[in-house]
Amino acid sequence: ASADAPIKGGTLVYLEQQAHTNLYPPAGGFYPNGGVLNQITDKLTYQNPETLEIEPWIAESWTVNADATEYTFNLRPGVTFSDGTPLDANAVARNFDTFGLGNKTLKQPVSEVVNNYDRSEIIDPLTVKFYFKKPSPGFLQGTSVIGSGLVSLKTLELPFEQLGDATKIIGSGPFVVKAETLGKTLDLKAREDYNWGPKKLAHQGRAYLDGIQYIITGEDSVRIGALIAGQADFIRQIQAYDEAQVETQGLQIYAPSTRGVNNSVVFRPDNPLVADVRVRKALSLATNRQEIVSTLFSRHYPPATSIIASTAIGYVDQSGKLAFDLDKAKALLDEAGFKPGAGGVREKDGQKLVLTAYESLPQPQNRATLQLIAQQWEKVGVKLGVLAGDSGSRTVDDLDPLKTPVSPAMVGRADPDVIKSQYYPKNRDVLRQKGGGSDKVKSFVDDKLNAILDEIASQPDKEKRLKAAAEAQAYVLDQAYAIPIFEEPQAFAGAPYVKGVAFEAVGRPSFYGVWLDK
Amino acid sequence: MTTVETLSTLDGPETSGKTSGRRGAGFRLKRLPLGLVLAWIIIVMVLLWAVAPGLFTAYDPLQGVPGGQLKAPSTLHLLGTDSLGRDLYSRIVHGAIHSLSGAIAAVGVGLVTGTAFGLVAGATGGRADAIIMRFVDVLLSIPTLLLSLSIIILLGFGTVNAAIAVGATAIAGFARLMRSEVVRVRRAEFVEAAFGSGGTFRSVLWRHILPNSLTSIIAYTAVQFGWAILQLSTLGFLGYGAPPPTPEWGLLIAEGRNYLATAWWLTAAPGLVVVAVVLSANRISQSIGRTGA
Amino acid sequence: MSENTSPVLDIRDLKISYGDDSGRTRVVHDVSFSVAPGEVVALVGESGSGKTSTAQAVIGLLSGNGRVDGGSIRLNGEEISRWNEKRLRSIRGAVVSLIPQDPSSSLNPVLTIGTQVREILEIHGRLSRAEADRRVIELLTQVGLSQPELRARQYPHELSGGMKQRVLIAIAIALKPALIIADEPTSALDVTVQRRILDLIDDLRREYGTSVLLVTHDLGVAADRSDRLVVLQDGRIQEQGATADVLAAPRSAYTRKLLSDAPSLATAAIRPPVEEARPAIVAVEGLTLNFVLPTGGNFRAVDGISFKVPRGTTHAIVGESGSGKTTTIRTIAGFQRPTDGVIRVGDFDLAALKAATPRQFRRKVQLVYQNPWGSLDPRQTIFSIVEEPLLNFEPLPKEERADRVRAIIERVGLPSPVLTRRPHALSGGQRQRVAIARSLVLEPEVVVLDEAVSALDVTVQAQILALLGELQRDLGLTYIFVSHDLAVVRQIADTVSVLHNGRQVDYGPVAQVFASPASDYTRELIDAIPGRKFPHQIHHHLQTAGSTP
Amino acid sequence: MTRYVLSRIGQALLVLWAAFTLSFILLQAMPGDAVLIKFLNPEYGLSPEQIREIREAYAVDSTVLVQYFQTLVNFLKGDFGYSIQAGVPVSAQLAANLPATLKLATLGFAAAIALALLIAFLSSLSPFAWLRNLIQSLPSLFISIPVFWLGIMLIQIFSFRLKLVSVINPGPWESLALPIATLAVPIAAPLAQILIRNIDEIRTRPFVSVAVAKGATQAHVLWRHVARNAMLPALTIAGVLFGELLAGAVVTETVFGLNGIGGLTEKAVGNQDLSVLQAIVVISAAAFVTINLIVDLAYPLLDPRLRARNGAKP
Ligand SMILES: Nc1ncnc2c1ncn2[C@@H]1O[C@H](COP(=O)(O)OP(=O)(O)OP(=O)(O)O)[C@@H](O)[C@H]1O
Ligand SMILES: Nc1ncnc2c1ncn2[C@@H]1O[C@H](COP(=O)(O)OP(=O)(O)OP(=O)(O)O)[C@@H](O)[C@H]1O
Ligand SMILES: [Mg+2]
Ligand SMILES: [Mg+2]
Repeated sequence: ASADAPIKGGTLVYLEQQAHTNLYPPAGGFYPNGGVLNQITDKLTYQNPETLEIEPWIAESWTVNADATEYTFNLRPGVTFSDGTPLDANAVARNFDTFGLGNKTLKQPVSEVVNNYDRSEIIDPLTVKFYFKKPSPGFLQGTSVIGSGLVSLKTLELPFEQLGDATKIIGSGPFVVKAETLGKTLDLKAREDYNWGPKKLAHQGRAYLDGIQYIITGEDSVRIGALIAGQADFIRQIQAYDEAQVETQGLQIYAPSTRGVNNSVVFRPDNPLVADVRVRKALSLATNRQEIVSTLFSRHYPPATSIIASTAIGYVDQSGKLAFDLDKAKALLDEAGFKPGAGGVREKDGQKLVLTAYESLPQPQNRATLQLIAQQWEKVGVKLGVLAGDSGSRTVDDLDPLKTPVSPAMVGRADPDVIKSQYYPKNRDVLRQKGGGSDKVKSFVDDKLNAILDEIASQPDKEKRLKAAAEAQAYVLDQAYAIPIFEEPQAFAGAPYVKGVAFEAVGRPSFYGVWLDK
Repeated sequence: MTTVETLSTLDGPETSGKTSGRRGAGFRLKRLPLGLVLAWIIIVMVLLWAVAPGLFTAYDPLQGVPGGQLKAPSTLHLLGTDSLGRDLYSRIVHGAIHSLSGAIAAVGVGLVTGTAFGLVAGATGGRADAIIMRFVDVLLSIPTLLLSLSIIILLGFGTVNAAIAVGATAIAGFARLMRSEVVRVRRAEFVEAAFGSGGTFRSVLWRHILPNSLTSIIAYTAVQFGWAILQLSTLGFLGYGAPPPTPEWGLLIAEGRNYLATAWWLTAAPGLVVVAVVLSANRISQSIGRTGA
Repeated sequence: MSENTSPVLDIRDLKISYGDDSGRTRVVHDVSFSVAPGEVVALVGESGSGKTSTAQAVIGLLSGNGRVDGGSIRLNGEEISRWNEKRLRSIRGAVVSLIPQDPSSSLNPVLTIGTQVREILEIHGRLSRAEADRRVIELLTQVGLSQPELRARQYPHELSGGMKQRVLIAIAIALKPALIIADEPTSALDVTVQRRILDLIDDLRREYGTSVLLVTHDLGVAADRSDRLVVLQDGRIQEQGATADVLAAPRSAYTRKLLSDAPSLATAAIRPPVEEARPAIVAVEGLTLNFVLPTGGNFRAVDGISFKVPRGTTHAIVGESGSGKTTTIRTIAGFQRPTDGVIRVGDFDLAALKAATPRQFRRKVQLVYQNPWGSLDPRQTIFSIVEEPLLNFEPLPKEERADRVRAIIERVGLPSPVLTRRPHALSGGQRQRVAIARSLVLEPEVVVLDEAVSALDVTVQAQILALLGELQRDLGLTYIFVSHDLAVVRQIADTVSVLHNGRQVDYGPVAQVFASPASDYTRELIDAIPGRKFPHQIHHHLQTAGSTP
Repeated sequence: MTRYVLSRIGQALLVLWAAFTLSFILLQAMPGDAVLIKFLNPEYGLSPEQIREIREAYAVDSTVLVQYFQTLVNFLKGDFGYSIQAGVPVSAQLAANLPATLKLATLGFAAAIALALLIAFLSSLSPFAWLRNLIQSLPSLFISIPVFWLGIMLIQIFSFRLKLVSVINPGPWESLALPIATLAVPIAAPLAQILIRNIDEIRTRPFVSVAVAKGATQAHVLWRHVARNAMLPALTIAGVLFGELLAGAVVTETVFGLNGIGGLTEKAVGNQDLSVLQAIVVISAAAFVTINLIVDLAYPLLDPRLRARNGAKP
């Protein structure tokens, strides 16, 4: 067969590294969850992964008022959930009511992408309007993300703890869940009557594939081995060091960018050791991101030039602030009062400059990355201990700046809101500010930063918003709150006969247009 | 831990002594089995690695050479380098101290606690015996891995804590073996004879019961030593091992396995070292078991 | 036996050696003898003289490291010493069969008696299943087992030692072999049972005309039961000939020594009666002891026993296995609380002893066990074994302790170098001397000996008995001596209690009990003492032996 | 006899309860809790406010004692609760995982026994000393190999290099071949050691000579007389081996990506999914006490000597 005539049929065997946990759509940020939700749910809008423009999907058109507090969507007619119920204004309204407000009785949490939500209003069966308490300029993009997949009312009625069962998730997507073996396999089959893919896509109608089989395969070596041995068609999480091996076998590597905050290490300035901006700057200067990328990663992992990816909206090149200069780093540390002590570790008033960080399991080769950073910092007399704790200790210690002055961090989302998500005390609060998620923080607050972040999230004017985003990037790096390392892709590998693989804007695969050329 | 009963059957019925007396212990030294010699050589060598790693390698086990990563074995790097450009051979040599001390600590925990339990249970009998042995049953009935993982989580990650966690799961085995030994020895006539010549409970326990119960325990300890190395490496495999960049063997195997497609020696080499050490420990324990009794 | 019949078994210049890591050791040297049809040939000699090895070679059962180095073994005229396993299998059980030494461990504990008897029939494939079952019952009846159908369904542990030995005999005669090798067939059994089993073998031999190679270390048994004797020492034949001739006129010094050491053959000079006036140091009255069984209920092991032991004399307790001998003396030694009855040892009233006092009591009464191997801690040196009782009591200076240990070791006739050795480096007799030394180091008044010589060779046994006699004379010790061997009792005891099923069926001075036993049971015991076939020859020999140094 | 059985059952229940309680204490003492672990995960991007609300909804902060009795009562009622991490009822997880593990464990155990018997018999029947030594050193070798390493190597060799079996989408038997081998090897090793030692010991027993003297062949003696007696003591370690079996299952399931109790345990420990862990502890403790009970009660059936303790000697 030739590339121009897609072949229908066949089942794609997809090896996933981890089992999905919970398929409540806002939980789609977890890659395994998103990888499933992206096939079985549709979104109101479609973010073009190339242009990052928002395009129609279930919503044929929409209007936003000037201060971005009211959004009106006109829905496409004839869309149904796989249980036969209509995907109409009521369904959309209930979905966003839940995502925006949560549901305490059902223990459903609020979605991270919906800020300042107030209420919904059903104008007519195909028109729905959302009201916000404050401007929410990121909402439109928020309707396109993986966390905003639309599910049937029946699914919404289920308590949160039952949403790990994929067979209970009823969406309107091109695939439906056929069978599931908890924690092991998931079988999807194509929906024959699917006819409401994003308008601007070349492919319309039902999916080419008859089905997709997800198999949870935790071992890296088994996933790669199986792909090479022809036992699987497509795999997620392939490490940079295996890329060469995979490519020489004639297989295809996919590394879509996640377009959000770069893979970085951040500081918790509440910890006195890193409270001094000179110390943080020095450590930033001591970090050789080029060496990290060339040692551990590949061409799919571009060195960072700002705190967000170069493909992200609002990106401004900050390479000037990201120099590598050991001498300057030492000078700054001297200046800050940390003098070389016994064993080569710098100290001030008897306090040794010894920092610790927990490795982050979902990030690629994070353990090796942190160890390499530790090696680099050691050259300026700073010790970084890398911990591999259990999730409990990690979660608890991570709240305490004294225990974790340094932490790896990254998040993917193709909207400037992502910067606020990452740094704002009421959101992820990676810097651990007072009044944020941790009651262990004693004093650190950066009102200036928070003001900029507020501006990003609520400035309805696009130009001003992008300016705020640029300001945030510069400010974070001036304060050396974060040391961005590289732009993180999601790495997949597929057999050569797997055609038409597409990814949504932050790197979750979409198998709607995939076909098997064999 | 499954070797408990093996060892206690090993010196089962008292050999009548008639024939064994006639054949002296002298000739035992004449023909040392080759395997045993090899086992001792391996253990001694590994012990030397632990004590003086600098004698065996000049490379830094922690600081890698960026750009020199994932090199295949060569004369320069006997076993190649890992993803950070660290010499694998050097990491194995320097890892000996961590793995061995971990295993020793683990066995120590099991040995001390377990034998104390077993001794008290076997020597006092009655209610104390019943309570202790039921407790041992409880330890056995909780899946070992769950037990050790929980303990690690509780105590925090680290070589010592992992050792304690492994040791905790070994307690039951030691306790069972010790108790059965003590009960066996208690039945021996020489124990009654000791009481008969006016010995107090404590003096008999100390002079006769303990020393005579120890042969199997020592053999078992050697087996457990190998077992502990394996357990520690399994913990490393599951992500509960020593914190990086400690070159602990289990961690080396566990981390190396990710590179199986590109650099298989990263997991094969430490794997073979562990196999060799555990095999040697087993071989030595067998020889202890045989000469004991 | 007529001269012209060719022998069933003919052994010429047999050489056997065992290999181990250090090389091969020859244990049987140029042994030659033959067994005629229907004849019983006894192979006698001390432990380790090569009796078993010789017998095993005949049936091809030498253990893995054993080898026939030379000579010939002819069975019914055929040379079998070079046969392969397969050919040997065809004669095992069918032409030669075996009655093993220890009945209790010679039957597979997890198979029924019937199965094990039938097995030999099946292996040689002669009979159908139903026929085999019938034959099994027949055989069991033939060896004198009551209720053969029941026995066939039972497991070995449900049978007594004597019954088990009968089963083994049934297996041995199942295929009417030409030769039966009986390796110490009765040494693990009580005298009374022993006699019945030997009678049975005799009867069956007469009935089938089977020859028997009887291996034994007991000259008494050999004397009673064999037509011809072969005396082995260190793997060499010392003497062979018709039993009566050998006993009457032993040619080798070794044979003479064996004869003099065998208690069953010694018509020993009965010890002079003890004068009535002597005060009793041990007095037992109405001693009763119940064991609480794990299943609930009681088992009365000792039932109303009473006796008195005057100071400086020896009281023997005899009876078959399980009659309560050990239980009685363990109670006297304070290891068990009597259920009822009074025990007085010197000034101590055992019933009144409180928890703390037994330790003082221990200085007075010491126990010597049957098995010297088991009663010595294998990890201690002989010195610390003997020293230990001293440590338990008043602290003595180190020097003095060492002196006392050395003195007592010398006293029991051990060379001083043994002090630094451990029990495994001693012979059985030496070990028993150590045990005796340990019991004497505290200078007790009463020594209780539980079958203290039963595990020993006749020769060694004679030495230990002599030692005990000597110690009693010199130290004024009082012995309570447990034995199942009446011949020994006759030799060394002043008074005797005969136990049967926990009851005392006879009690009195030895001479009186032996001359006119009060119970049938005692009479049966006395009659069962082997070596009565040729009493006068032996008597005669003993007198000559006594005069030759 | 009934009294004995009843008291044994009583003890078993006691052990069960103690295991439940001990594990409860152990799990409670761990830092953090399932809700924290799940919802503080940055993937959810929840605000501190929301997390506080969720904690209230799950009532994770009620007192330990209340939680203990609640869990205990629920367990007695047969209600295992919900897995916080996986978002499904624990019973559903068990239903999905228990049969798989049971199958793996049973087959693995059977394979281990077969392998152990094979090793033991071959070693005792082998005519050459060097061969015997070789076979006898197999168990030591088996014990020395890390299980996960063995599993990974088996996959690499048999699936990816030799392409004999497929690990992805295998047939029903194909899927079990390698995991069973992985599980069986470390279990077979101690069994084989015990068997070899017992066989050597039993062969010196006089009844074996008697059997040979009957004219039986070596194989007949080995099978009819030696094997059964040698196997009996091995039975007593079944209970201990059971623990090994579960531990082995964790690793095997992780390596082969099989679903089962083992993998479930590992994930649940990581996430401190208490309800799941409690259920696992209770199930495995129940299995442990049951197996030991069965062994204890079955032993007399297999060994006639233990049948009638009170049977008087005739
Ligand atoms: N398997 C063996 N390996 C090495 N030496 C052996 C073996 N079996 C017997 N011997 C030695 O051979 C010699 C003769 O032993 P054998 O068993 O024939 O003596 P025995 O006269 O039957 O003694 P007992 O009266 O104690 O049964 C002894 O020195 C014994 O130690
Ligand atoms: N601890 C015990 N519990 C129950 N019954 C026992 C116990 N010890 C001994 N018996 C029983 O008491 C009886 C007498 O035993 P004892 O050991 O005194 O006999 P014995 O005459 O010394 O026999 P042997 O000559 O075999 O040593 C036997 O039937 C025995 O089974
Ligand atoms: Mg013999
Ligand atoms: Mg006795």
